[in-house]
Amino acid sequence: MTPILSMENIEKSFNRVPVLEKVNLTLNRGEIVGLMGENGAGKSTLIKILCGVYPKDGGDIILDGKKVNIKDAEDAQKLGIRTIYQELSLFPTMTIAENIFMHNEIGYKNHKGLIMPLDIKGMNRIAHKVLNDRLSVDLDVTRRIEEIPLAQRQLVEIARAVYSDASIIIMDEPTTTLETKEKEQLFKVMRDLKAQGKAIIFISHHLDEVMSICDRVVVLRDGHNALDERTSDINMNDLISAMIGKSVENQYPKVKFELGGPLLEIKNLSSRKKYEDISFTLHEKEIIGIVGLEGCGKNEILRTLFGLCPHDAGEIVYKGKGLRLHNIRDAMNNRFAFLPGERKVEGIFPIQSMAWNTTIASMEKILTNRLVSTKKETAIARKCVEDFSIKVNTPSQLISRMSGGNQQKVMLARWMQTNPDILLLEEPTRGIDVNAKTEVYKLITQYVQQGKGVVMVSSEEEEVLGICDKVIVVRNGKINKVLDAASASLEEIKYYSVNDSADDTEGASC
Amino acid sequence: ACQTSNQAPAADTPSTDAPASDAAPADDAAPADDAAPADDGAAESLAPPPTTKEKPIKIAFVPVVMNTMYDMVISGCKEEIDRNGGEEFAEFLVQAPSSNTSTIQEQTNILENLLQQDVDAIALSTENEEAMLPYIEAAAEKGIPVFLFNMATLAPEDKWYITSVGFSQFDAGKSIGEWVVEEYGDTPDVQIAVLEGFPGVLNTQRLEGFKSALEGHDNLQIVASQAADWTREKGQTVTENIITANPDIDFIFGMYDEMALGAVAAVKAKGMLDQIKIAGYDNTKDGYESIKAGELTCTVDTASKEMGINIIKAIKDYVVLGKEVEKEINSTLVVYDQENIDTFDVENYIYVPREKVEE
Amino acid sequence: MGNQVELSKENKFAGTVKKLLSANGAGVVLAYAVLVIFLSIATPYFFTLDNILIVIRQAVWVAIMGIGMTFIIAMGGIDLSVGAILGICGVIVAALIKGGMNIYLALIIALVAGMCFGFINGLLITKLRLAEFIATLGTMSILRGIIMVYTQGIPVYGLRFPEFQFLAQGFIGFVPFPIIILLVLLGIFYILMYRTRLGRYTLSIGSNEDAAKLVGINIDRVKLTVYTLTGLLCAISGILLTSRSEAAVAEAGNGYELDVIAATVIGGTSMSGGKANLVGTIIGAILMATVRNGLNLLQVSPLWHQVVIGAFIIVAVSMDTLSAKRHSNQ
Amino acid sequence: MGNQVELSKENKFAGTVKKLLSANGAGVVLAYAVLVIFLSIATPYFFTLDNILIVIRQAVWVAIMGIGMTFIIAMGGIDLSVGAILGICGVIVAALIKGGMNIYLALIIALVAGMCFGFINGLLITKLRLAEFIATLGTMSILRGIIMVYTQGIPVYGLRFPEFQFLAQGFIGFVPFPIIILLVLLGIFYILMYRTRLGRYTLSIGSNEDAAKLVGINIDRVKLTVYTLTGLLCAISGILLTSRSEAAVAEAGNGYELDVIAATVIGGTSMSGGKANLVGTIIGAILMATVRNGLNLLQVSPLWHQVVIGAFIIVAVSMDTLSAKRHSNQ
Ligand SMILES: Nc1ncnc2c1ncn2[C@@H]1O[C@H](COP(=O)(O)OP(=O)(O)OP(=O)(O)O)[C@@H](O)[C@H]1O
Ligand SMILES: Nc1ncnc2c1ncn2[C@@H]1O[C@H](COP(=O)(O)OP(=O)(O)OP(=O)(O)O)[C@@H](O)[C@H]1O
Ligand SMILES: [Mg+2]
Ligand SMILES: [Mg+2]
Repeated sequence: MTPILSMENIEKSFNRVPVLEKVNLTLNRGEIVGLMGENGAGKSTLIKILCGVYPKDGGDIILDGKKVNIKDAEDAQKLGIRTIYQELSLFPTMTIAENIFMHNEIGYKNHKGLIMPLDIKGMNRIAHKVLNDRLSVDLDVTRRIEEIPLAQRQLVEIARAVYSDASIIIMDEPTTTLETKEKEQLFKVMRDLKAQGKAIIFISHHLDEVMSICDRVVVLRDGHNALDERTSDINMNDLISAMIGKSVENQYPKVKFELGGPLLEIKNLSSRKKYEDISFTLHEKEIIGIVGLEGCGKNEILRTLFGLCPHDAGEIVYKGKGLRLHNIRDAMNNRFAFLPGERKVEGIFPIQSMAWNTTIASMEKILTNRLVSTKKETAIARKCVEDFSIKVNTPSQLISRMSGGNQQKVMLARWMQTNPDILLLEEPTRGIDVNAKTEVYKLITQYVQQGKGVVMVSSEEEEVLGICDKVIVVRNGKINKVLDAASASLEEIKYYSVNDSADDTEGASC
Repeated sequence: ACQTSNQAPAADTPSTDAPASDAAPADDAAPADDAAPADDGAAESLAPPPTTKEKPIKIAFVPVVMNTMYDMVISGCKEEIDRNGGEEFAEFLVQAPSSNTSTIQEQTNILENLLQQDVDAIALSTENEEAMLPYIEAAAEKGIPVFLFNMATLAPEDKWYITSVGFSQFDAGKSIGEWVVEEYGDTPDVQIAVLEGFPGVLNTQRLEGFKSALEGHDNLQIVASQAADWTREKGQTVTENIITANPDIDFIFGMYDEMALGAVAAVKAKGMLDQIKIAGYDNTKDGYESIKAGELTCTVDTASKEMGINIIKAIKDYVVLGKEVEKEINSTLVVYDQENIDTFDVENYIYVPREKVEE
Repeated sequence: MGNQVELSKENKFAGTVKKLLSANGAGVVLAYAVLVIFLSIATPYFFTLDNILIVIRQAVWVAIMGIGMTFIIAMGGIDLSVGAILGICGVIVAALIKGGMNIYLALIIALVAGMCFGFINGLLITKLRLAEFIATLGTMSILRGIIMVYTQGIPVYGLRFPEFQFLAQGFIGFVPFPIIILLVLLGIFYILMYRTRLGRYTLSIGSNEDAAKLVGINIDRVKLTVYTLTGLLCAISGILLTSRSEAAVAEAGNGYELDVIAATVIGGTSMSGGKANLVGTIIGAILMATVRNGLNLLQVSPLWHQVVIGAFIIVAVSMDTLSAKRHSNQ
Repeated sequence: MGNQVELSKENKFAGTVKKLLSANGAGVVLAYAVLVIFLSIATPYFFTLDNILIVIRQAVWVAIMGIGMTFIIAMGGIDLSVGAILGICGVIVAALIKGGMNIYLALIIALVAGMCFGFINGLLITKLRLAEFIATLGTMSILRGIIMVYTQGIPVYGLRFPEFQFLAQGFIGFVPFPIIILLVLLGIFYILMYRTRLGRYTLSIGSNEDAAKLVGINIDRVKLTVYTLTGLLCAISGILLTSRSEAAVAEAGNGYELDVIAATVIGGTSMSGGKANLVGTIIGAILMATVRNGLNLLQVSPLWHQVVIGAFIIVAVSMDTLSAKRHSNQ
């Protein structure tokens, strides 16, 4: 049987820097292939070539045994290729249903022209059905994207790819913002699609996900093929060493410090409709993780601490003094730092350089006599490149030309530069590869050691358990359970995310 | 790029476009392309007949735009109304387009709105009478007499207006030309530059008039003719450029005082004021003072205030006294230079309340 | 409007008033209501059927171009050349009719010409990748220049043909014919905007152009179509304006671009793209005409008109913003 | 420019020409070069020191406002009121001096007034959250109206005071004083743009406003500052223009907004924000003045001027886009 897709000897370079060198990738009907590699290995570039976003410099793309020439996204779509991009590509002012059916509309007549009358009711109905039946979420499909949280946006993006007649579906890190439950839904959908004979390319930095869902895995390393094996024939260590050339012993280098005094005390904080009666204390040298299902209010709690969401009751006490957080500057003046979850929308300055992006939040560090010193700027940027093992040609490279994971590292570096006393993180390691994650955890650990505190929201329970001291499980806007990370288990987190702790006694008795 | 512009110069020039003033240089020479004198149409006039309305009457005054020149016309109107008894004689409504929009469309809107109200007479100045014909006609049909003023041309089809008050743009341009002929006589090789406004009837007539006077004098040569958009600033810029290309220029005609004053500034900056003579048009207040200061050489007074007085006189005759009026009423044109500038009455620039005169 | 309809499903139980106030473009309705009440009290001439129809008819030219501008602004663009296209199409139809051509043929040629000019805008924007503002500023200047070169500033007049006059001066029953044209166009473009791919793609480009490209929408084609249609609408406006005054003047539609944009934004279409309110645009155009009508009826000194209109634009748009803000803050 | 400096480090070995052609705003240099060569051949009067200085001086007013516009456009905004602020500040300074006030005091008051008008723009944009286009369209209309109301369309003239005349008419050596003012302002604002917080924050906002907010940039403060500074620059232009013609005319600066925006975009500052090219803006302004100078020198019929200028804008901007495209495609 000929493979549905085969990419042969693909080459690509940007500004004469080679990014892909003679890369091969094949894909069969009814197969899920994992595409893995370090940040900047070339994964996104490879699939963007397949989707017509970038032209390739060399090599062939063969679909169903026929060589094809994909000039733009429209071509790719006509050839039955649908993609979930690493950076979300939704239409914020449009409704969920409109997004799901974008460029795939249903009309009363079936023609391709711009003027075809649309069956709006029908599309709303189907959109709801797709989300409900296949992804098990019940959303009002007439809401606009800008009104729904990040994880739901990711689901919409998935639904868009799922609801199409595409024969090849590409998913570039679709799981980064999904909670366990939604991830499982996604995997179920992927298996369904596979059963229908569709082929999927799945990119993720989570080895376990790849090992469990994929039939085969292709590893890229520095733009070369490093491995192409059936998942049943290899183990995680093989994968890791193919990716980075060595093995990682301890993914979570947690060091438990003696906690210092209370740094930040949250007392009975409430915000209408979002969360209520939240109380906890962050100590010096402590890392607190907040987890919970999507929409439980965890992000709003974190954003309140940065002055981004107003709260209408309760108190925030910082270093013994009451704190009023009306806006971001109140928070920043108190040396709070906040890493937003949606990198592309809220994080990067796309047409500015990596150095610029690194130093923008801490400009006083690069000023000499109130004037910007390019020297200082470059020095800081270079140091960050080292510390965070960022892959970039020069600090003057535009950040939008860096890979997703490397952009994320720049975001982290940006905030570490501000020497914050309190670090508020949303999905801190979103899209960062296995190896670099360990580096990041080490940096965070070193940082709290100096008597600072971290509050993070993450959809990765392993990560939370691995590096936090305390895990707060939020459910329906209330603290449902506080767990000690050292003794808690993944199951406990999952359990308290969906069940009220008040039911504990019953639960235990059964 | 991009001229949007609005109000132009005072003299009747509405900016972007050119308006108009009256037409008909009746007597001599072919005027510009279409300044058709409408005299002979009088017989078949479709204008509403003269009336003998009770005072006070309601007069709507619709200029092309609000500017210095129309301001002087308004002064003339008001003074004449004063003479006739002020508010007991007439209520005087001024409605002009605001800038920024096309004056034609705004004026048609204004006319449409006016036809809704009970006015007794409309005094209208417009850049393009042709585009207003349906409204002038509608007014006539409603029995509201329309008095045109300051029109550069009159459409031959226009049988609905009562009279056209103003002056001849062609003659005014010509009078400057005549001044030049007299001044330079047979001096050989006199180089002349012209600062034009935006293209349009107004521009064409002034220029044609000017040129007609130079005809037959081969020593007087127009070596440059460039648009300066009716404004002082452009007048200055364009003059700088013209002098660069024509360093031996002797005479500059700015077809509106503002442009001429721009030319004065440019020439003065070059220190060439004693070499180059500059003529303006309209005798604006600033132009007048520049002549007194010995900088601007001459200008033609277009007697805007007299126009206003003539408008009210015509309205009074037609609407109140029930008399027919001439189809065309022109004010007198005088060219002022250093020699006769002192004879000009500066009261002409401002509104001076007048004593009531008994008829 | 499309959004409003859909929003209403969301909070089915919220009071109608709140819904209205929170909706995109609600400010314009509010501003219009306040203005109408004020003018009705202030002058007896205002609230008569005659005057209302006159005002609407005065708004027609801007409203028709506003339909196109709504598409363009919703797509994240802008078009400064609408007034110039109106002007040149008016001159074209007048010159052809005057030259003895069959009126209907002349109309068709003018409409096609309008589409061509719009198409050229589209080409500059999609093929040369010029910023909309600059591309259309350039065409505005060129077209205005061409009008000048052709007419020498002298109007083309004398178009007293009943069929042609009827277009802008005719009535069907007591309703002026141009208002009927406006309503028909609104109907067609309403469907285009909210019920066809074209509208969706227009909004999607305004909402997130990169994403639109990634999902395979042929952005250039959509932009070309929208600019071409806008050219067509400008041509219609130009023809109507010529028919109204039975003459085509060189400066017709000068400065209209700003009125059209103001009407569109007052109507609730956001300059940042991705949202459109076609009905709002029409109300916005009527609102602007009403302000001018009111200034005339109230005998406000012409010197003050610009001040009032400028202030009015700011107030009308802020009403919208403020009501939207209140909505989003709660 | 900031970007250029950095780019050059990146590919140190690339040839200078290629670098130049690929840089943001290179088109303007190319366009200018072509134009200068053409005019030098076409007319002997063009390439003389005198004429070059005259042209630059003619560009000064637009160039100075262009400095402010570069900040605003780089911030993702637009300002249609620059011409009106210029006009009103000119009237203010003229009226005060005419009224007998000390010249320097009058200058200061006019400058402060310019800043206030800019500040008001900023307030409308930040506090009422109006779209820049609409807010500044409103203030443009209001300010123009106020000028009309105040002057009744009559120029304020007769400002024959040597100190005041010197501002626009004076020379230092053979260099006209306004050119010196322009260079000083360029120097100051160059440093502001590329070397200070304000510049970085301006570009950050233009690049991604949401992200700018989250890194703690006080967006309202930056916008207020930029609009206020632009107001100041317009006031300087207004004062110079008044000094030049020794009179303040009601319609001074009318339509300048479009020239200023065109100069800025021709100079390589992108309308989509995040990039600025101050030097390019100055060259853009000179380019526009050169085209007009050339039209005069070559005795081109006034009817054709608008066509030529419109076409020129399109060509100049496309050169930039095309060279940028070639660069990014490789
Ligand atoms: N548009 C571009 N211009 C220049 N360089 C680019 C561009 N896009 C990507 N690169 C470079 O290509 C390399 C591969 O990037 P790519 O996005 O394919 O990595 P990736 O494997 O998807 O990484 P990640 O896991 O971080 O998403 C990176 O080093 C990046 O700097
Ligand atoms: N967070 C900010 N957001 C916006 N603008 C800022 C911010 N911080 C500084 N600026 C701008 O940069 C200028 C220089 O800042 P800098 O801190 O060097 O000076 P400063 O006199 O200490 O000002 P401040 O005390 O307000 O920070 C400030 O005056 C202000 O205009
Ligand atoms: Mg990637
Ligand atoms: Mg400081």
